[in-house]
Amino acid sequence: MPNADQIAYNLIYIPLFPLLGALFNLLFGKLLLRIAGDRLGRELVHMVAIAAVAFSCFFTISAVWTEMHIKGHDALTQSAYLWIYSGETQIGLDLLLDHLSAVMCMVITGVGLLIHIFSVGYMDKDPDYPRYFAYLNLFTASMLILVLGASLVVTFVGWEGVGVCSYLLIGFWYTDESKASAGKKAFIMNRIGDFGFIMGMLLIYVTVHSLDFQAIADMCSGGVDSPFVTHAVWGVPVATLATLFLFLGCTGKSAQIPLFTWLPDAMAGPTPVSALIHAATMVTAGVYLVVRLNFLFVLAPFTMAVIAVVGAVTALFAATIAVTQNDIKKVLAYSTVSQLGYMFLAVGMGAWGAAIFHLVMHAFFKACLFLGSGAVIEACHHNQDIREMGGLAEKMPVTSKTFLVSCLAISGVPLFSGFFSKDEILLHAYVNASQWSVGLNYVAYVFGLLAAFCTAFYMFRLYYLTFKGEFRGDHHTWKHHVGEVWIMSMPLVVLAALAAFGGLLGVPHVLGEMVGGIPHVFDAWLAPVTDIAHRFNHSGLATAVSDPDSNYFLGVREGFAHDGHVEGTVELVMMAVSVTVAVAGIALARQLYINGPSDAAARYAKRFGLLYTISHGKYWVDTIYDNLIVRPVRMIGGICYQVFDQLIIDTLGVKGVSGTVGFLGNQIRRWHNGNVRRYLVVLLLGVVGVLAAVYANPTISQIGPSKVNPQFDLGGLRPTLGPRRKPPRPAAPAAPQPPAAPAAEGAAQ
Amino acid sequence: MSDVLTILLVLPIVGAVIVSTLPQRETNLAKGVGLGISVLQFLVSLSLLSGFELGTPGMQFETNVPWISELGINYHVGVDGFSLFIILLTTLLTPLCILGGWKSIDKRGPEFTAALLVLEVGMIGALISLDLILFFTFWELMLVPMYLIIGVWGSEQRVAAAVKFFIYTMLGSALMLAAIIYLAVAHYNATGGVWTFDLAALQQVVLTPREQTFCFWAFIASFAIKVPLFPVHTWLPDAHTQAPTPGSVILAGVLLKLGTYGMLRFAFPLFPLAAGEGTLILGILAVIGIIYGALVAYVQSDAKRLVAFSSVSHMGFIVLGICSVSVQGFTGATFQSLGHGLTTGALFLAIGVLYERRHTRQLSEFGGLAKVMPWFTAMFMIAMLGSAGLPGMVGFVGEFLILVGAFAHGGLTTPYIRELVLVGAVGVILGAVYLLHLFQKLMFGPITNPKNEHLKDLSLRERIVFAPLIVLIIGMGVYPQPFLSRINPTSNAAVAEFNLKRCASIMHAGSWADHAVMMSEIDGCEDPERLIAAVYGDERPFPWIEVPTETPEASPTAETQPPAPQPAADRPQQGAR
Amino acid sequence: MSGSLVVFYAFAIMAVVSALFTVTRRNPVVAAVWLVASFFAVAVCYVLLSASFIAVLQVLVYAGAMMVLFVFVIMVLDVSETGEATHRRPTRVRQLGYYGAVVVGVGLLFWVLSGTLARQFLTPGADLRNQPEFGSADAVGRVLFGQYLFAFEAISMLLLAAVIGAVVVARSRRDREREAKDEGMDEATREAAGLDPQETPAAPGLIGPTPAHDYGAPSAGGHEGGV
Amino acid sequence: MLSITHFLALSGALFLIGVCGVLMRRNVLIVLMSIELMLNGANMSLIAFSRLWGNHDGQIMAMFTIAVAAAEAAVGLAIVVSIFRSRAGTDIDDLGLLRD
Repeated sequence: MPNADQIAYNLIYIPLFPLLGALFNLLFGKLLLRIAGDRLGRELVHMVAIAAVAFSCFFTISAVWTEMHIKGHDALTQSAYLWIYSGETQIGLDLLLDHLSAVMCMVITGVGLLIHIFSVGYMDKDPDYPRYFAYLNLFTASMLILVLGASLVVTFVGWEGVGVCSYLLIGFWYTDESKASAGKKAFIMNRIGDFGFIMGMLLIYVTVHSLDFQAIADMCSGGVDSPFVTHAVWGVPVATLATLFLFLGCTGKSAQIPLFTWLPDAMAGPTPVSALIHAATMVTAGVYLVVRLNFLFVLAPFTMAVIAVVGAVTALFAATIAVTQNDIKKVLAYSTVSQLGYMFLAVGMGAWGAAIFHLVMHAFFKACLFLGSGAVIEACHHNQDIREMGGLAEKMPVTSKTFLVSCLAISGVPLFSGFFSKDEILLHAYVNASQWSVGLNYVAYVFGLLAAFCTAFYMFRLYYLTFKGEFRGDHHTWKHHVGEVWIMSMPLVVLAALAAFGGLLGVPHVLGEMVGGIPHVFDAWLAPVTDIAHRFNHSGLATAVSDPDSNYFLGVREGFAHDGHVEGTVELVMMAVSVTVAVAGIALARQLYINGPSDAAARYAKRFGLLYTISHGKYWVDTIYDNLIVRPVRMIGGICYQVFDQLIIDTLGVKGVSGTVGFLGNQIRRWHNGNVRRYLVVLLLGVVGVLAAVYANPTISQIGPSKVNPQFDLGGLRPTLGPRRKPPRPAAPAAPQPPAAPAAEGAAQ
Repeated sequence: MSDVLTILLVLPIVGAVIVSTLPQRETNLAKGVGLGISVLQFLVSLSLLSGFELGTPGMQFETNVPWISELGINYHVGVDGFSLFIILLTTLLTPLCILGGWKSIDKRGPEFTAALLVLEVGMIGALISLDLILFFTFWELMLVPMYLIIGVWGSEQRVAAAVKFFIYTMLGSALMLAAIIYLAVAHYNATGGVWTFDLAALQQVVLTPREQTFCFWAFIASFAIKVPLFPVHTWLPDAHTQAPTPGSVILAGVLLKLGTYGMLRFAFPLFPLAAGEGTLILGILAVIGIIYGALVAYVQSDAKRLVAFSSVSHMGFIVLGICSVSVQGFTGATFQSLGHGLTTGALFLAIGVLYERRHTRQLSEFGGLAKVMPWFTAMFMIAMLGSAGLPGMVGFVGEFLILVGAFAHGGLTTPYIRELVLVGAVGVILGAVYLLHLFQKLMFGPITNPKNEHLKDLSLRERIVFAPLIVLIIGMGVYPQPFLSRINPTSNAAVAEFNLKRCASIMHAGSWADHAVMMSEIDGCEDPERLIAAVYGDERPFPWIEVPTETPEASPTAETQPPAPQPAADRPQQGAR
Repeated sequence: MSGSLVVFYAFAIMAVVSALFTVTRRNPVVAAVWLVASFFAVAVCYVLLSASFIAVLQVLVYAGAMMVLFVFVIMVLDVSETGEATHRRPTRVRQLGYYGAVVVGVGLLFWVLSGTLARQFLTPGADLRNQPEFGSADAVGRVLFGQYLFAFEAISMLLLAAVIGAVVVARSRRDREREAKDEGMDEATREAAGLDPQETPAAPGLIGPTPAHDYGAPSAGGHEGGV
Repeated sequence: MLSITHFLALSGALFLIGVCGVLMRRNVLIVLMSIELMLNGANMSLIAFSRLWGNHDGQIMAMFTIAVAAAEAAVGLAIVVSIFRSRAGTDIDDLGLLRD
């Protein structure tokens, strides 16, 4: 449904090329390896894959360029074809590139390209080389479809597609049962989220009768008077119910409480996959979805509060787990969960721009961290335990430096990207509040600060344990250390640069003004999407604002939604607080781990024994889920099958019926002993029975000469089964004689 | 051109006769002849597709010849959107079955091929019959070859399974026959002495509520067993497990669909009043089936049995779509029938491939097959993902339409359907659970069983069998338009007709008449939906929203919205139904 | 009491009494003779019903042809005195119970029949004054060879078939043995033809019991006697 | 006054006597004769009703009955002869051929 400010553009090429690349490698990859030889084959395979993503990247850039340079147009659209339609349901395969999806596409294709390149080095020796690149390409295509979808259904296509690719890539080394199980777990948890997504779609559909984002936005434009708010399903306003369901989908995809446990397990996949899928792109799809539907979410303040709470709790929760983990990838995984929590905290507070900003920055530094860890793991012969590392900075200078930059970024050290993005989120958390959830903002802020402290601590703990001090692994590994290769270092450098300087895209207003008018480029770019005020027609917003008694309140504070006018001093104080917290975390980590695990660290662990155990045991969430959900489901299935299917229906029902029939049959068979006379007696009794029935039934026995036409006409017989239209018997039949009289007569004869 | 259907019926019979004259030893020759005939049959059936007129809801390729004219029984056949693709699915699956079972069927080949061809006649006949007696004839004709296929070429406990299958299905059809005759007699009485079993003519009879209830459930008894709905499903796992691969494929691919097809074609349109009151029960059973089938599938140790239970789960979705009596629901149900036929057919073929190699179907016997059988794994995965309803594959389109139809439009016919959808959608989760469980047990992990180390990947023959299925699974998911555009008009007409007759039934019931009348004698159904809503309540959420709003200004909703200055506190409650 | 009523009662009683004797006589030959008497009496009743042609037919076919057949068979089989076999009689109690059941059943049947029929057909009958030829061979023949021609032909075929069947069934064992030997039947075919699987030497004659290989030991065990 | 009731009563009596014979006698020959008696009873009814309605259909039916009875007697007696040859008995209780 092209809007006035949208123009058509061939967007399909963006996801098409990775898709074709995936197809090529799936179908011909093995063949190439066999025909062209291993070396050349691999070259061809990854050339195709990388070229596909590069093309896609190129098309994205050109599309964004077009978008920037055609004034008065917010978005590019393309309607590929009508996909699913029936009745009034019309689902087109429509693509939409607006400012939000432009950002996402850039991240996906850009970071994706770098990770593809990195994979060439990382997967060098893998026998399933083509399959790997095919999956990676397929993932890129799906992710692009996800962010380019112009309707919820198309987004769902990508949503599921990335889920499948994630499943395939986590279980890439499928011969290891535990890795395959991790993939399965990820897919099933995502599927639980998909249930929410589907229900959300249905609820939106019944309200709008369309799933186009544009149509939903239009329907929302009534503000609190839109049907989303005024009408309810199951007693809950549609907006609230639909967004809650959609958020369930987001928790699945973005690994939030309660569906986060799959993400740490997902580290079973190859490390570049973890970087691309489980850090930079796929897991942020939930954040993207909420931002994409921000006009709907603001109509549901309850959901917004839930999102903010879940985000804040997840951020802290995961961060506390990450503090004690010893697997380099597990630390990063929990860190990712924690950072995603930040993003949800932001969207829960209505800070859409901040959320996306953090999403992008996170994509840079977390991808860099993961790729760096990948390089380390490769170097340490696939040992991932940081207790057995140390001093690697000496052997891997590039990796250690880029890792350090990313650590500084994620910790929120000033001037690095994370500083800007995280700070913006904390600021919003502090300032934004709806009347619905008074005080929630302060709680969220404190959670965020604590998580920030933990983040700084565990990231530098990781850094020091890995790169500083003495090497603690075995001698052999140290000696045969795999050196750095340019194809793996190059992406690291690029990402580190982005992590270091990307934050300048979003310089806070107060700082920007101080320095001399550096704008918040990112906010300005996203304004058409995130500035929700223009989405609502005037009356709707006016109602909400002018009704002071309303406990219904837009999820975003009116004043903030426009340009974030917070007093400069407040903003500066907040910055100082978060910087202090970050530095404190780094300092503590340095104190304890600069030369490997110190005695002090062990002492602390002992002193806070309970806390340490809980954190180290990851709160036993997996065990709890296993015992509370997985086993009961299996047990119920077993009981259903054993008791219901086998016992009740089959044994009692089917076998019972057949057994009864068999028993009766046997009894009756005893009568059929071939004795003709006995048959005849039964026949006789039957005849008596029938005639007695005739005799006893006045209706039938009335058919006598008085009623029967002597000229018996068989053609006049009419079936008497159904009720007749006009009852053929006009008069009541004559009263039957009492049976005693003929009996006496018969006896007399 | 209109004789295509007759050709479709005659061709397999000719084939069966030719094949059955071959000596018993000539197994391969028989299969070859059967393959040729069935491929020819498929090609002939393609002319249905090319000759099918788009945008017309009614019957096409109609032939109507008197058969037993004293009772008004005609050879009346035709095709519309509901039946077209299931016929094509039948003609497609039959050659694939012969090819797929090339190796596993090694005894009595001529008989087997003949049985398969006769089965094809039965299925196609049932799908194209527009005369109830003709339908019933073909409906019963299907039983015999299937019974033989399970009973003769099945696995260890084949006889018990075959008998169970036979008894279950016979039980249902006996009731259906009674209802058919009852309906014809009612027509006879209502018209004052015209015998007919023609569907279109009987469609004009409006029975009293009690009669409708009796007839509806008699029909449903037959169809529900075939589908199979929840409490009468236990024949299915046994039949599937014991049947040879081609039998399972046909059983899952087409035979089950005839149950839902029967509901769409006969039970619902003929007795809409009873249907309107029975959909709640049907819907509950369907949803129980969705959840139950999935849960039970999860704990199976036999791969084939697992897939069989997954059929119970999937067919529940289809029934739910039919219960919604909406355009989307009907279209979705028909489309999902195709999707389920393709995906489950492919899964059964795949398990057949394994069984051919290892002669076991126990999950514990396998593991790590992805290493030795990569192509097989790929095929299996696509079929599995299609079955799980992944967008871009065939399963999603149908499932989505069913859910949308039921959730948004089902409230007029089925009360509480949104709650049912909510529970049914949980099946989406469970579907992934058991399918991934199956996939992992078979394909992933290390190769623990040394017997699996040298399993051969798909042969050329097997690839040829899988190829069309895989292409369709993906193609129909990506571009379902050719299918939807042919199904939709029929769904539209069917829903309108259903509502019209339901309205007429309500009027008729309101007159306290104690006998059936013809539709033409009832008037006052200009706006059936309004009347139905007035009588039964309209549980569709927001029925007032008619079209998607183009622009806020032009939106019809703006006018129908309640005035703004309501006390804001009770707005949510006010919106509650 | 009109003359026809007298005639009716006389012959009705005769028919019933003869019938009773028929079913109670021990000797089949005697029973057959009583049966003939009953047939004659019934024929008279037919005349009373203006069915003279049928009455003639009754005498000719029933009393004549069929009874001759009966008597002939009885003579051929030479069972006049053997009557009912005496081996393995059921117990007295069970036999009495059986007879009791039959009598009660028949009684009930008679009660029901008479009650129903008597209540419903209390009419004197059609007026045949303008139909003087009713029941004559001419009148019956017109109907028989007009409306019922096809049925008549069918019945003729039936009779023909019955005659052939009777001839086939009643052929002697010796004939069949000879035929079996000529055709060289295998064991299964012999058994199907009602012969011993193994060829029996010196087949018995036409008349008189065979060595009765299965007389004393019935093939299918567990006869429960007459009850 | 002679009415149809008389003939029906006679017909019933003959029929029932026949039934008793069939059920109570064990001699095949007498059972066959009893069957003839039953047929006679039925014939009597047919002819009586033929007279009642004043048309010949009943008589024709009776004729057919006679023909069928003749056929039945012929085949029945042939079977008796055959059985008597193989089993040397006319006691129907010994003829468990219908069993199993």
